[in-house]
Amino acid sequence: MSVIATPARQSTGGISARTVNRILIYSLLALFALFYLMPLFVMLVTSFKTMDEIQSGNMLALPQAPTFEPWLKAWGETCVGLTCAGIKGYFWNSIKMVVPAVLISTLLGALNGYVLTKWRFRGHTLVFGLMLFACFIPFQSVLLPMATILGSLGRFGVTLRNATGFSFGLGNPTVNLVFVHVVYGLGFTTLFFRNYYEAFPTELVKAAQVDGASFFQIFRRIMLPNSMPIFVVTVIYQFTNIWNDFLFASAYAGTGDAMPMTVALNNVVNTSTGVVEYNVNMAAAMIAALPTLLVYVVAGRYFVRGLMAGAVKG
Amino acid sequence: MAFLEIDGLRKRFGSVEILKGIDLDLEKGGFLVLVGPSGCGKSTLLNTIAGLETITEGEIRVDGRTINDLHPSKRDIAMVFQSYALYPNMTVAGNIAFGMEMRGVPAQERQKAIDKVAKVLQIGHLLQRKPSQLSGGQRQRVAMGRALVRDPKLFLFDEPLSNLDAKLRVDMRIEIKRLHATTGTTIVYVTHDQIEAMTLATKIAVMRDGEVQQFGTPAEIYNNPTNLFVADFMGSPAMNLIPATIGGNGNALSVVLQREAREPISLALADAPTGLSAFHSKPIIFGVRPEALTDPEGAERNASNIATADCHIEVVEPAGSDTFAVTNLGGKAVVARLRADANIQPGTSTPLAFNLTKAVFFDPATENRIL
Amino acid sequence: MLRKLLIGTALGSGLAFAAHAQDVKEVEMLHWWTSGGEAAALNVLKEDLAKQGFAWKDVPVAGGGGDAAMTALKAMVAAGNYPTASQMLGYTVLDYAAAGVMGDLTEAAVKEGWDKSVPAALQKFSVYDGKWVAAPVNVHSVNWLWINKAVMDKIGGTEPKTFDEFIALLDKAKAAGVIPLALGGQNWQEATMFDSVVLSTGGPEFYKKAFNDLDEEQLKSDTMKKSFDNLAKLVTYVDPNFSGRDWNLATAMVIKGDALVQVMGDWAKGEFNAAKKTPGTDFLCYRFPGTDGSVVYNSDMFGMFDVPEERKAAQVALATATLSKSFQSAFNVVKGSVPARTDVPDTDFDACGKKGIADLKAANEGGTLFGSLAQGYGAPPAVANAYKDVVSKFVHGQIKTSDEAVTQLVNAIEDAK
Amino acid sequence: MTTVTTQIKLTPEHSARPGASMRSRLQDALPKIVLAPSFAITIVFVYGFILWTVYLSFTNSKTFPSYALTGPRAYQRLWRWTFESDPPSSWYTSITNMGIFGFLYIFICLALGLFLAILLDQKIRGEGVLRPIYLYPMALSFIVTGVAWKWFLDPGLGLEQTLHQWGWTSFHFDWIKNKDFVIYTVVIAGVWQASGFIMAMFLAGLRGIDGEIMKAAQIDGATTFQLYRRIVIPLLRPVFLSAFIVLAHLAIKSYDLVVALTSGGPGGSAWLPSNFMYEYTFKRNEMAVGSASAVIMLMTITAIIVPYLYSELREKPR
Repeated sequence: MSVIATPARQSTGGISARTVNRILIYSLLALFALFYLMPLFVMLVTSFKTMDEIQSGNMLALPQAPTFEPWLKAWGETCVGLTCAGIKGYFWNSIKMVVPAVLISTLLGALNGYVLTKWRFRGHTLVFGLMLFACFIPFQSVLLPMATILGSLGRFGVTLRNATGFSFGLGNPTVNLVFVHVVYGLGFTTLFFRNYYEAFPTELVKAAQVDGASFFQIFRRIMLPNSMPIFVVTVIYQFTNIWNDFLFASAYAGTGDAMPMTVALNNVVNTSTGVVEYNVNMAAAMIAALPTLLVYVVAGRYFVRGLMAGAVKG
Repeated sequence: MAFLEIDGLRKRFGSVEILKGIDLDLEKGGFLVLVGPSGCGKSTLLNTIAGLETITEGEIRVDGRTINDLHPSKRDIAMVFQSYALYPNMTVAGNIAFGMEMRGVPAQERQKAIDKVAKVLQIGHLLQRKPSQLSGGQRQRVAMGRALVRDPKLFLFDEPLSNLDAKLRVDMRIEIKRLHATTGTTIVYVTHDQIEAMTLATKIAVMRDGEVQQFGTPAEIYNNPTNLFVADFMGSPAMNLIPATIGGNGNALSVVLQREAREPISLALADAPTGLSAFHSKPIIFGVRPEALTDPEGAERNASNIATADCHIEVVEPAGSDTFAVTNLGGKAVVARLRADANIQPGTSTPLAFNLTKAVFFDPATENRIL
Repeated sequence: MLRKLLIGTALGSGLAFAAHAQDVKEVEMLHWWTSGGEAAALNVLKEDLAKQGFAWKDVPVAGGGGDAAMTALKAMVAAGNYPTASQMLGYTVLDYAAAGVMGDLTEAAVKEGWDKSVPAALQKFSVYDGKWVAAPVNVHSVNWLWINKAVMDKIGGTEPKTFDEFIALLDKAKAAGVIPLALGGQNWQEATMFDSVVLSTGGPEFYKKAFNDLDEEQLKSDTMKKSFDNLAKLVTYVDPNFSGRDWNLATAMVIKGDALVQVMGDWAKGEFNAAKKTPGTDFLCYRFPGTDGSVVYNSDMFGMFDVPEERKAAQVALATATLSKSFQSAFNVVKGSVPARTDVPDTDFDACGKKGIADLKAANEGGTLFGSLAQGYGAPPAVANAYKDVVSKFVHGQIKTSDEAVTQLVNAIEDAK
Repeated sequence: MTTVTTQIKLTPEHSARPGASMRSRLQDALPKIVLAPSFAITIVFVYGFILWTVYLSFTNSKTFPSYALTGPRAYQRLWRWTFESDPPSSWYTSITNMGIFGFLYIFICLALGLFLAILLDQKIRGEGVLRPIYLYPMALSFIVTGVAWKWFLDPGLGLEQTLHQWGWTSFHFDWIKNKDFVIYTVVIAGVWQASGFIMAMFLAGLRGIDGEIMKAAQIDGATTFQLYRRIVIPLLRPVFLSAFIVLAHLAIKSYDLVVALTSGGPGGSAWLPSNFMYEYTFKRNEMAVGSASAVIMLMTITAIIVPYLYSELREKPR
């Protein structure tokens, strides 16, 4: 066997052994790319098909007569509950909830990481450990107690409004969602920044102290400007998670004027009567996913770089 | 009254005591080097002077004023760090000016100060670069510039040269020395490199395990180490520390060194320290620096007490300016420093001159010098 | 940027609240009717209210046949933000009423005569402690067969009157190469079908004792065992891909003629309507063989919450509009169900609807109107879901024999009580 | 010379400037003040709620929380269900599925992530295109991709049917309809979603390895395989640990995955503990049982995570 095998290997050997190797690597990579792209491909082709074609044809086939109709319908016409104005309006709802939630949780995470690495005090590991473990709490089990507290805050908001004419956002569903996502995002953002700042040279902080910078000046002028990589990672992570959250969104902001994208999408997609308009559903799903997709594609390169910069380290 | 005074300084982390009562002082314009192996507490001591770490007990005074509780920026100090600690997001100019910016110095004055410092350190062409675009030596200069621009009462250096290659290190060492000479500022300098300590300091504090082992001028430290640790740590090549016993009688004590497969050497001591008589027939550690152990021709002419003994040479290391010879005494490799042209072969026996005026003796139990 | 956003939302909420001082002319309505015919049907109500000057604040939460909506409701109630009304099912209404969060519509009920027109079986769920807490929207009936007429004609089948005839009919379809039985392999669909099987196998008395009174003797009887055997027989007629299928896809199989029959509640008719099919010519609706004369029902209700005084008027308007004859007729024609009050004229209904109305009336009077256990009208959710577990495990083979199924059923129900 | 401890700050020269002393004390406390809100929030909204859940698990709470303690009945039921394997109780199914799913999901994600990262690290042209392709599934919620996966795995619509149309009629892939295999389809979809993210972590780890170590190993005559097995993979240990944490928390929180893909699977055969908890708390109105299952989940997480946290945080004492 080996007698035959050796010359056979040599015939492909020499300069081409490397070539064979490269071809193998590239085909494997391409194969996996197909695996990862498949659901996206199915969704994409389906969203351009007519209903007739979906029912009669193969799900993997390209559309025979591509149509933008489903996309237009999903964007501007499809019904979310009893309101039939498409999902476009819910974009803004999600954005005005996601942006503050991401920024606040990231900023707090950065501050926490800064304190936990550069201003250590006795018991800092315990504090960090406790905050980190918080990442693991199943959200289903906090749904009700959290609702109770949000309700009390809301009633306090009403009292405040009666007293001062201003509720400070208490009781507002968007503010509630921002609060919830900040609370349950803190563990992760703190983890990310703490690991990053752990490797961040402490001497810079000392130098800045000698230079007369205060606690916050050091944070703003020294730490933050040098935190870009981890900032990107944290923002991507938080943005995706909060944008995609359905549980909290449906429980705390199901009402029409604050309803985030995922709840609206769920109301479009998750129906069990009538002919399911798969093409519209897929188009709606794609539209709802665009921001997160965009974030990953645009910032993907920085993502790996950011992970390199410290999030990966224990 | 000294310019910098440190009294009974203690620092504890929980139950671990890192600084165990430090007392130091430094005259104005002095250059104090804190030297010791890593973990000896020298950097912590520097940080407490800077105000970057709190102290548990004791007092630090600069120019008569207690600064224990002052914020680092209020202590009128400047610090150069081992990693230079240049702010990566700012240009060189921004780095140099950051401290002034924090103090609210107007932009025009800042610019003037930057220009002045840039001239002194010859870094004018680098001002608009980011630290990542600089070489190691350039970063070092910028870090010094950042300290210089503050014109502080006290300069603190935390192992500033340890990240440079050998040649640059020598250059920068001279640069710092010159800077000290021209500006006349008071400097506290941390290093683990005893050559830096010897060359730069006006005062050296040798530290170990949170305690100052010896505090004095470089010459005192070098010639009169108070204990085994200081003797061993300072000097390169290190002092030969040879286990020996004290022989002889009454007024004429001698030190007896064991040799391999030969009868011991006995060196008569002319003016032995008074404490040594108590160690008669007892083991001691005999300390002699390599330059005090030479070929008889190269021995110091006016030394009062030179003893010569035949030694078996094991290794010869010509180093250009000198030749080092290694022999074995008291079970230890002993280095002798001979003239460069000394004609000596490994494997042969040759007479070596012990300059006993420079010799020191230690009690092996306490490790302290016998005086 | 951040600060602006925060202040913006805070301001917005402040203003929104500051607006209402007196009566709030708005109903806030939580529901899971988000699609197709159901949403269209609900729109009728929205427009009725709009005519009276009440705005409709929609809180739709689709998914899981109301599961997601009920979770949202629980959160809203925990927070103390009760909606004006919520779509609810059976025992859930009673649970919320027991928790003291439901409103009181008795005044309107007396005025409108709901006591007399709504079947007593429904009032069990809409009245708690003598107070009206919910407005029933419709009555669905579970024990129906939905048959593709073209396929029926092709195989020469006739209406099956007994379970054995039903099996014979399914055999015919099988021989003709059609999928005999369209089933969605989700636990509630399997259990819904089993409701009918039990009624057919054991008769009305047995069904009531077993599935409404949860009488252990009946639950472990041979009749129950036989019911499981019959279920097992039926399952042999489904296609291999039935597992996990949505019910409307199963209905679509019948509509398209891929399958002969589906055992499903009358909401399936909404699908036939949406596909522009006519009863009698395109499809047939028969009672599940052996269950004629009895109705296994479930009902969508609008639970009315204990809202602040200024929102009461809108709530009463909503409840009154819901139970108005015109809405009951218009809504149920679209939805496929029958009106929740027995005095609504059946003129607008199709043949199946007319039969449904007549059957409901007869069953109401004859005492053969039973709550569906699968749909949460036979027993509280813990029991109902335990029941669904057992049926589903039996269908999918985790439980292998009818003996075992009966034992499991008794244990599960006992455990969940 | 008197020694003055820093704790006693009211030496005369200090009390002369009380304002400055106040301010400096504030400065000292500032880091803690900054951290305090986050910490307080965590204590209340995580640990407070955990305690609340533990409390509820000892009551007979049904639809709504009830606060009268009635003993460990919920745990007794779970304990009994733990051993009901034939027919499997929902709890038994959930925890065995968690075992299967947890192990395979974490193992395959780690293996595939590492494998892809190593491939991508071979100086691949087009890495910029491939990387987002592997990464993007993490960006999408399963509300979005669940339908596509459901179709793809459905024998009547997806892969099986497609291959039949292309002529391979003997091909069978009906795991999603099979009670014994449905959990593996959940693994497939889960791996699809998370492995790209893990790949990115490994890729970052690989890029962070000192190139000289690799060169040294090559000079020592290590083959590529040996190089990775003996040198690179051991060096990636911290990445493995971080990835494990990420995957463990995703696995334990996997809920949407099961619902969107299988609606619970045939006869509830695809349930995971989070599905069990949700079902019992919200659908079956057995809040005590739901709470008890949540407590058991948390205890399991604690048993896995706390040793890791302890070792990680203890390694760098300072």
